[in-house]
Amino acid sequence: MEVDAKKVMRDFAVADVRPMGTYALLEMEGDLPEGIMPGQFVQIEIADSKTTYLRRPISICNVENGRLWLLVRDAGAGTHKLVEARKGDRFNIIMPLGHGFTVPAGKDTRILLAGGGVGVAPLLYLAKTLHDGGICPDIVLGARSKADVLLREEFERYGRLHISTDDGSDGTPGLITANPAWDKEFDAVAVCGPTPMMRAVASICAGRGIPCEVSLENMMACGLGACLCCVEDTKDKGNVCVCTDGPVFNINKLKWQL
Amino acid sequence: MEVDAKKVMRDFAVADVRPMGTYALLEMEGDLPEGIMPGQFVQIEIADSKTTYLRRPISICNVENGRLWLLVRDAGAGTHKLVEARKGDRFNIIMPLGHGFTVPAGKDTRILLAGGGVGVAPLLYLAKTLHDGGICPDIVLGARSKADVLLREEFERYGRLHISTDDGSDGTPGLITANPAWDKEFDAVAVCGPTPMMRAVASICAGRGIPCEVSLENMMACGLGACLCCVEDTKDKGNVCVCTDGPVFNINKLKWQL
Amino acid sequence: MATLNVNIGGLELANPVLTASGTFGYGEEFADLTDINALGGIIVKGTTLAPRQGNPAPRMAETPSGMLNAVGLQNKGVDYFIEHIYPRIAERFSSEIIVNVAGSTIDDYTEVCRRLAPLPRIRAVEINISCPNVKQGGMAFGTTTDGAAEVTRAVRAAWPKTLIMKLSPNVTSIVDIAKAVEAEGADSVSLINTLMGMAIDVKRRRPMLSTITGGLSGPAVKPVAVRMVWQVAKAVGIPVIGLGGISDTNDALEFIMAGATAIEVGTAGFVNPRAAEEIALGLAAYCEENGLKSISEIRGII
Amino acid sequence: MATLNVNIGGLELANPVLTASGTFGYGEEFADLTDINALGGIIVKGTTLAPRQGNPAPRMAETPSGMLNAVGLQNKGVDYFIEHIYPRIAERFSSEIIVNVAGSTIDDYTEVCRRLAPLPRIRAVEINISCPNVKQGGMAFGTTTDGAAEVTRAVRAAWPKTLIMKLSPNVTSIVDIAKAVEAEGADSVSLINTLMGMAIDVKRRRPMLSTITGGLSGPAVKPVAVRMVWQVAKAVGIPVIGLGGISDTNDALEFIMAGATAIEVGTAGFVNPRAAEEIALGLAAYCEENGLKSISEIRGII
Repeated sequence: MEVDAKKVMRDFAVADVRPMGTYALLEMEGDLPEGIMPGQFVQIEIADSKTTYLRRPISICNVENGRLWLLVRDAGAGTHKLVEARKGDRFNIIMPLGHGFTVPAGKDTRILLAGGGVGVAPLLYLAKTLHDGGICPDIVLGARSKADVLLREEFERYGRLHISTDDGSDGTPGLITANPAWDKEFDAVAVCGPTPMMRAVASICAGRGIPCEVSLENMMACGLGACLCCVEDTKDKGNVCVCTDGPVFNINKLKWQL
Repeated sequence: MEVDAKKVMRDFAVADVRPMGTYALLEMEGDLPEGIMPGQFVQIEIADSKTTYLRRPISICNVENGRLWLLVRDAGAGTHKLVEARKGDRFNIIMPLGHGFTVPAGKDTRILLAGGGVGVAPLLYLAKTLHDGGICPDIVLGARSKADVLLREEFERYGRLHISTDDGSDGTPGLITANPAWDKEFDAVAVCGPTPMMRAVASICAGRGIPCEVSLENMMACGLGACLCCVEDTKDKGNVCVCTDGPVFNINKLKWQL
Repeated sequence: MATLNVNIGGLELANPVLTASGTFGYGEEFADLTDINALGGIIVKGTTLAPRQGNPAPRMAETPSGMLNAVGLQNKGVDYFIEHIYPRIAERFSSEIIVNVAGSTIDDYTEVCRRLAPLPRIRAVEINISCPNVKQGGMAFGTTTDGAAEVTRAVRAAWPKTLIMKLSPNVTSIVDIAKAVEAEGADSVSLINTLMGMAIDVKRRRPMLSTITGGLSGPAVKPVAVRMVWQVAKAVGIPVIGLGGISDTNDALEFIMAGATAIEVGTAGFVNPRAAEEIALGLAAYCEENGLKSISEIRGII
Repeated sequence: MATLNVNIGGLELANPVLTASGTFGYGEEFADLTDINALGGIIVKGTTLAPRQGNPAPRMAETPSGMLNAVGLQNKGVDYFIEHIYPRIAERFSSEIIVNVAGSTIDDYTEVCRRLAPLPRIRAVEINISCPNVKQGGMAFGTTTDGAAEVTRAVRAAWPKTLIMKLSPNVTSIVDIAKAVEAEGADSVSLINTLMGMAIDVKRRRPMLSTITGGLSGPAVKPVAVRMVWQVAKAVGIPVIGLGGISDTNDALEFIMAGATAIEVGTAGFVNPRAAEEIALGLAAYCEENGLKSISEIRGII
């Protein structure tokens, strides 16, 4: 079993902000720790807010040129502060947290990354990691319409990109489960997005007998495995913390009805 | 009895910030109400703060060229946010609040304004109002040392300025009560500053039989006379709200032991 | 257009939004800044038989997401209210005017009610048996079922109109207290009054309040208030008025879904004097957006 | 150099700073981020006789300046703790290790204590008679003087070392409960456990927690906690351990001035994992700056 990288708590400065409608991509500069795995997340402090008390868990979207990328969706007072952040603003971050996606060793592994909404965030760093390891993943992203496809250029750099849009304004109309990307054979699937999307992908994989990893987003307080608030029920170990045993789980471990 | 100006609640934007050590002078732009009297104050909302809940009462330092001047001392999380404010930041303000200083009608009225620390703020607008009314007030300001004398140039515009410093680095050494400004005769005195200073000035006035007005700073919640938190005990009416009956009181009304 | 009308034991309110006693003065203090007549009603300051000077300053301390107060029922007494304040506000405001009544003895409560009874615009009283800031502030009555029942029985005999009992949260079982006052004929219960708290000025090494302890209010107490409203609404048949940290429409909806028929906006008015009016408008908008014919459709759905 | 040493009914602590049960795991979870050995001690997760899966998710809701939790005493049971966890942390950490003990019956409590008694590094237990999140979580014991006394009596007979009773704030008189457990031989009381609260997801029209109600903690509850610590410290002779919303040195000093001999840092650790260590350092600095020979000089000065 891999040994976890040492957790650090440090201030990071916003080096660049890319607004994307209700989302924003923050590029943060600071003293990045070693050994960040795709699928891991950070706990970021929201210092100036009347209505938020706890940190916010944000998945690691990418690590590039010594910068930490965080893709944030404006989903409340806390994340709103992040989306509003200005260049130079400083945030206190605890990282790296949790267990990430399995990165296959074999260069010939056929892997599909499926994501939607803010769920595409951890898949970018996974795609990059696979790409750097000599694997060219298939990537299928779902969005409402063409304008809502996030990080398109970045994903194209690291794999074969397939798009599904609800309104058909880009790629294949409909859900990502209907995307022709699925016509191929895969040795592994990684999915992150809205729960219905993850369930749909998981059941396809169950049907085809493909190992499938999902990244969960349960409500979290500490992010360190201490408060036991973010638990998910598992077949072998019962309630486990998503923040430490996850956020990435092999679907076979979970008690999801597919 | 004068009729109070109608209170308004509006957003104001920071047009200019003048840092002064632990103080800052904010020049705010917005839709200023009519009939602001010297000695009145505003209730300003601290929107983005984990540790402050209530508004902060700040005296009106000046109204000039349609701008509201607020002199703020960094005295805690709330006022710290104000001192840190950047040009363009918006704050919600309720104003004008409370009853201010008596502005004598007669152009030949000999009046002394005495202040120290952040207490000089309301005296500037009073000096300006007197000056505009044809009265040239004597103004005595107390400070630790030369560097701590606030708004010197502004005060010089509106009256005869006398300085007292603890270390003698400017004006007369010692407390403002020892300043030669007191050698003259006065028809009225207005004082705002630390309580010991106000008590000292009040007792001089009591001794000389000069009408003396003090501006109080009791802890406040609503600023509207509803919560009854900021009361001061008075001879004729018992506990009254500093936010509505004050903040300016004739010393004869108060139960201070001089 | 959905209806926001609610009925509190005979008292018809145009909407469920009231202002909490001691936080909105007599309405006049806020009239420049918000439309008093947009509210279901206002509950005026705690009124006692004799005038009261209240506690010495300091009476207030800010706390995380809230504040402590120790006003101590400062008011000019019921006779002054009847002679000077009532005529002014009865003429100026069309929304309901409810008087919060406080006392040290049973006779205090009943006598104040008797004197208020003839006033046509006062259709309801809220009996404060839970003031934590006065030794004889009624909290003694409010923390035992017997004490609460005794006050209710006496006041019920002296007050023919709508009777609301304001309950203390500083008890092991607020449900037992609520059942006790219901059994004695209360038309409604309002909860929660402030939680008893304390803050210390570490620098000066002394309490922040002249009374050492005081009443905690504001968003900080909201989860406790929602829980108690939910428990009480399930346990009694009379309408429950919910208060405790309500700052916006979402907060008000939490209390209504927990079982409150009406709500009171208190401390939030110090930060946003328009909070109550905004909530009244917000509840109407919520009903529209969610196709409700009446706000009552979501009452107690938890 | 001032001393921060304090004594809790025989238990010597290098400083008054402890971590609250259920908020700091077994220390290991925080070891990358803060120096566990800089603390007076850690109080490990509520431990029961049999393993417990706890409540279903969602177990947490953020509230103004705080949070609600409904974990429901999830833990692997006392035998697993003794066999797998204790050896690890006893070897790794030099600061005191206190076990929080929870149960549904008197026998649960006593049996867990009997099994822990042989462990040399466990010099104290904190008996949780105030868990609001489990029907049989002991809050039934913690809300009556008889119940609290009964548990104390039984555990006192089974546990020879330092016995700390953790009290519930959801009562009319926490002073009466504290006196009752003191009379039965408790060496110390710790307070406050969480306030029972509730939050509603208005959009989904359902409770935020799977258990509907949960325990409120964080800065929001601090004024209530300071008040109760002050009341209890005046009323009992045994040392009081204060907790409830302590986030920094100033908060800790409030509790000590209110009468606390030691303090526990809980929810604040979720936001700042170094909070407890920073407070231990901050108390030392405070003593230096104020010329105190011992932190005890300011204990209970209010």
